[in-house]
Amino acid sequence: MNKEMIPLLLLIVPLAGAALVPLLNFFASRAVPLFSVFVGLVTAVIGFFLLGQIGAQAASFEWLPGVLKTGFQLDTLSVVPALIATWIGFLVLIYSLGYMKHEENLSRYYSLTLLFIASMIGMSLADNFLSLFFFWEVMGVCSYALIGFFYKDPKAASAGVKAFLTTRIGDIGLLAAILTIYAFTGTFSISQGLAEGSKIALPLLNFIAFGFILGAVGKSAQLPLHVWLPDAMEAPTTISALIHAATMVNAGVYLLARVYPLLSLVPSWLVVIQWIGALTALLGSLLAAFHNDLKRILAYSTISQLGYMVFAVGVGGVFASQFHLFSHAIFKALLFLCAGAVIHELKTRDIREMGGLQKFMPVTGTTFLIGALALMGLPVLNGFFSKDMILEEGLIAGSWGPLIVAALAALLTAYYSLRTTAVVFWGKRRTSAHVKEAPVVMTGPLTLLALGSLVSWVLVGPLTTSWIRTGLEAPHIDWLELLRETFSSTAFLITVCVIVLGFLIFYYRRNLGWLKGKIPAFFKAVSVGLGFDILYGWLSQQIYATSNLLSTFFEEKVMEGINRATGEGSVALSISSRKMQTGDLHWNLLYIVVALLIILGLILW
Amino acid sequence: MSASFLETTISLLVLGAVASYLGGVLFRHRERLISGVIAFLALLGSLISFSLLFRMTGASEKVLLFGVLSWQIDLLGWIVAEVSLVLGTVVALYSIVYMEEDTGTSKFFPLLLLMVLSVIGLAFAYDLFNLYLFFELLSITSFALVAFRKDKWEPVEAGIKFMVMSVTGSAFILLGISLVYAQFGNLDLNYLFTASGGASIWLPITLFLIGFGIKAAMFPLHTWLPDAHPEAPSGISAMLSGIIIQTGLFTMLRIMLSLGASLPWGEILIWFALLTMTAGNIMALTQKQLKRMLAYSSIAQMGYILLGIGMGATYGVASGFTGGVFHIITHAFMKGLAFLCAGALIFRLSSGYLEDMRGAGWRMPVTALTFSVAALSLAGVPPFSGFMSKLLIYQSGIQSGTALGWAGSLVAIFNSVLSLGYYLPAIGVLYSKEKAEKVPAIKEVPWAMTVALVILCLLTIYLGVQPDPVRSWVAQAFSLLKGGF
Amino acid sequence: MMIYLTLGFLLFFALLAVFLRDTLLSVLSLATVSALLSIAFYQLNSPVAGAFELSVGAGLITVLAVLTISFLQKRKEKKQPGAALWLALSLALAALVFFLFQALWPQVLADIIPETSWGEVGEILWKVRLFDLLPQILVILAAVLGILALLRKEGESKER
Amino acid sequence: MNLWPFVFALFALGIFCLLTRRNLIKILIGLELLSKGATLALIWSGILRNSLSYTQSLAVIAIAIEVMVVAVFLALVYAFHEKSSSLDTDDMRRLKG
Repeated sequence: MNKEMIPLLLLIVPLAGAALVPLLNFFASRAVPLFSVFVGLVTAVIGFFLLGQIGAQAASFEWLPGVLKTGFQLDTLSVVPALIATWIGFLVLIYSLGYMKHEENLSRYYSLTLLFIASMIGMSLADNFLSLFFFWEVMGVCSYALIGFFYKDPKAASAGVKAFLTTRIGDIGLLAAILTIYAFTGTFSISQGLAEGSKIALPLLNFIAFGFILGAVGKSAQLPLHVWLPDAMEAPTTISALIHAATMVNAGVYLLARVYPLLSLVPSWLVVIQWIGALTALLGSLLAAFHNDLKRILAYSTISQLGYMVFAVGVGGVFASQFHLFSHAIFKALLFLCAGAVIHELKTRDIREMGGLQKFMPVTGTTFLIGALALMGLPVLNGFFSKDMILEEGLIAGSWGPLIVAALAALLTAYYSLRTTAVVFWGKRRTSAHVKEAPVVMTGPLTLLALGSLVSWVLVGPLTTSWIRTGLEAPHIDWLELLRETFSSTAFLITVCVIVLGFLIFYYRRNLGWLKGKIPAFFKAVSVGLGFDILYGWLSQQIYATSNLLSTFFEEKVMEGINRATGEGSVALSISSRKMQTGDLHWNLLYIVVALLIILGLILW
Repeated sequence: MSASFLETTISLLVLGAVASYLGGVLFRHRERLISGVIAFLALLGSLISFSLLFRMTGASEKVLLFGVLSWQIDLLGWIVAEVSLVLGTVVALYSIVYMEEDTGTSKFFPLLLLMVLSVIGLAFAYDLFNLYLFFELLSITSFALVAFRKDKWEPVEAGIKFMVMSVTGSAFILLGISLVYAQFGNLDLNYLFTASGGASIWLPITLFLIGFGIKAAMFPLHTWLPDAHPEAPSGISAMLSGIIIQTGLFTMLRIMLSLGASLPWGEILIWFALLTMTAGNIMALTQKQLKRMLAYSSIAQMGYILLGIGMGATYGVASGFTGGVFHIITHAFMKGLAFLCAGALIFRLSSGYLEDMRGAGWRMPVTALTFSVAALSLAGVPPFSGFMSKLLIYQSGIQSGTALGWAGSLVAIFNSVLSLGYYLPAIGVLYSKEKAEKVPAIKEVPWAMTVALVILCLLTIYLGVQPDPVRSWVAQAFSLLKGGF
Repeated sequence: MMIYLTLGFLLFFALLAVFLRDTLLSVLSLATVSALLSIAFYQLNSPVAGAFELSVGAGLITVLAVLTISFLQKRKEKKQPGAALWLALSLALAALVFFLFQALWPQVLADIIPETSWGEVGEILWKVRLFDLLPQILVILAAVLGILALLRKEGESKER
Repeated sequence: MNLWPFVFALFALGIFCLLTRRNLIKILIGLELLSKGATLALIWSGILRNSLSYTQSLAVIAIAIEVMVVAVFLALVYAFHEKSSSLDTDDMRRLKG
């Protein structure tokens, strides 16, 4: 087989799968899940071959000479997200065998999932902005359709619409940026556009950077467009794991990393990116710390981790951001899938109704703990190295403000990861439901992902080796060096301090009661229940009151307004403008006279 | 050499028209079949001989046909005429089956042949008055064909409306020609191109814009189109929407390029283009009849072509002209396909209302699939051909680097999104789960019709996946132009 | 300046053709317009066009129109309100166009009308404008086919 | 001497007739007036360019075409009358919107 065709094949196989699933549904609807898993497997295997192609020249296809040449860009930056999509997609597909067993409309589910995987591959491998944007949009549509998969549930349907519309704001920014680049460099090609970017005048460059940041902010659920992601948890948990944790939300970070050469020309925007990332990280972890809905905790945690990655791009650590993206995809997918297993058994998402599940679901519990430890960044798990690298980049860049915020977020992360694990899996049992371990098709992927969380950081060597081809700077290190450097850096100290502090807060959460005497009204409440329930209530009420107000306003007034204006408005406009077609011959002839006058006026102007 | 190919083409068409009529009249009980097959064969033959002409076309060259008819052939005209021949051949094949319940088919097919011939004439005639005569030929054949089902009320009504507007436009054109003659004393477009600099020709230009604008369905002049196109037999709808209105625009383009250098006709076209596409799309949104919806969509698509040509003329961006004419080509195939599919549905369902077509896609898979391709392509979804040509048009606006150019492109992009608002529901109706009353009893249309659909569908996909040879021909054709020729 | 008189009459009959309530009479007025136009052509030294206009315009078209009217037996037109306004508007429009035309297009006024003969016109028609012959024949062919199609007998075509 | 006013007057009358008269025969008269205006313009342009024979030959062809158009139009009118028993354009309002 021609090696150049590997990326093309990688794109075509899941696409063809997506197209064949509805057909197959006609003949043998029961074979659909297995067929999809098979397609996923083939994709993953081809993806494996892609690893050897990094840096290779891939087939490119001149679609419209001089206008649009599309092809594949194979460097580490683009291959890693594509591989995450194929492999995690494959695991999620296997997991779906068990998880989605009793749902209806399975062909739609599998078809959209495969289409999503294909578009994620297409997005990250695209070597021109136009196809990037096209796949970006397809991803948005898939996400919208999958969030609203349980469309009979009005909450799910409205969450889908919300996600679609919110991310659309970002897309407009992205499109504007792409078109502006095109207008001034005359090319859609990413590498050429970036290379010629420095020729663009600064004000326009500012505009372009703003457009890209807006696009990334929308897709990666950053402040202030993060509102859609928690709501998107109405999707099946598999989809949350695949789209809203491991792949699609990374697209924004990927985009920022991809256009980093342009962004670095306008340093003021880099500062903005740092602050956006740091604040998002803090907000996400804060909300995650006080929430009781398991999936929403994970969603907020995703938002917070994405904030880290954006922060990393802002301080110039493009490699660190991508490394964290890679680690995060693994452990967050793991956490989501564990959560899915729990929710599947208990039929509830409220963590206060869980507890003591470790005994009944040992595999799920253990793997969840590994995921949580990786999330908080405990040494020798993959999250530790990548997060550490990000903090180190922040130290090097010397941007203290955002860095402190990010460290604070890390502290909260340590706290809430432990809290969630403890509340769900340890302690007393608070449910009477009959609980048993998930089937092997579900625990299998969990084990694999947990293994990944433990050891995936070893891959840092090959990653940095090929990174050089992206044209971005990065240290050239293998895993031994990574170990040594990490454990001897200042950032390591920060990480450790932060984690220990987080541990301490968690461990002594009951002993914090002495504060009660000092601020009785506040901490009387803290002693109740798990200790932080009331704090949660108060804080979340405060935060939610504002954010809810904002989001309600946004959703019901602005979005609804836009929806109305475009939907009903255009229909009303259509009906009224159709009156122009009177059907009367004389009116038609009058239009001729009117046009005559208009053209005379225009010509003689 | 090139003259002999053209002579073959023309004589095949003319003799084919006569033979088709005589054959139909002589074998009365097999009227449709004899007449249709003769017409199809004549079209096929002329298509082949006309395609052979391609190798010989480059920069414009005068040829004398049959020792009398003087034409000037160039690549641009060849492209337009070739499109009309391809579409005409497919339509003839389709109509052999489609017209099975109609009388008078021995007149239908000759008129179709003459219509195709008139497009060839308009593509190559270089003398204004000669152009006018071919334009009249185009008009008269289309009146007769629109009102062909004269046993029903609506086609006749549509025919009368079409005719009154069109004849008014022709009178304007004739007056414009007189004014041009009064000014220059010559009607040769090549001569006019060299002589027209600085002369005040605003009135003839205005009259030409109106006269050809009526045929090209520019916004306030479009009112005949939504009546005439849906009421014509579906094959003719495909011809009208696919190539005839574009020919009106193409003729206008030739004349403007030769005559209008001193006037801002390009900018006028841009303004009218924006109006045309927006009005067409908005009015299509709430249509209940499939063919009427497609007719409004033709108006919108004419807006795109006008926009591209306007951009090319105003700002001198090559991709504007290329995109405009490339959109003529892609639109001919995809809109022709859409109308033929609509015809196939009506053929089985005897109703043109979208409501009655619910779920028909499950019973007529080929028709519905090809219709979906056509509709997606019309909406400008990659990788179909409509996307390619629209992309060129957007590009021209952005390349111009002016506020109007940008605004034009943005409006065009917005319109493309707006148009999804009626194409997607139409596809959705065909594939709906619940079926309309008559749907369960129908089956796929006969093979001659599906072959026609599949040919156009493949062309639509091919031009999307591999737009290049054709697009570069168009670009080359424009680079060869000097004035209108 | 007999030509102005002829054309003045022509305009008068054109007005009649537009305003007469009886369609038969207005068709006859149109025939008069044609006849006057052919006289004007004659005065303008263009006898060939005059002859054609007289035979075809005044003769054939009138015959066709009268035949149609007598077939259809519908002679009275409904009264139109506000006609004066429309007339004023169209004339004002034409006057505007004409004024602009005069103002913006300085032209040579030819007071000497060239002499032409039948032979000369025929020669041009058959030599210089020979390439108009094919489209002309085709237009006639198309018109004949169209009329045949539109006036064909019987047959109910089904909804299509 | 200038005949353009007459040309424009004929056009104005023709358009006026098309805009206001609601009888199909009157519509025909309006179209005819437009054509006659155009023919007159052809002849007059020949006089202006001192090449009357040339424009006469054009006028002859234009008149022939005009007749064909009128014939087709009358056939359409006849077909319409067959369906509606009316020549009134007010009845021609089935197609709209």
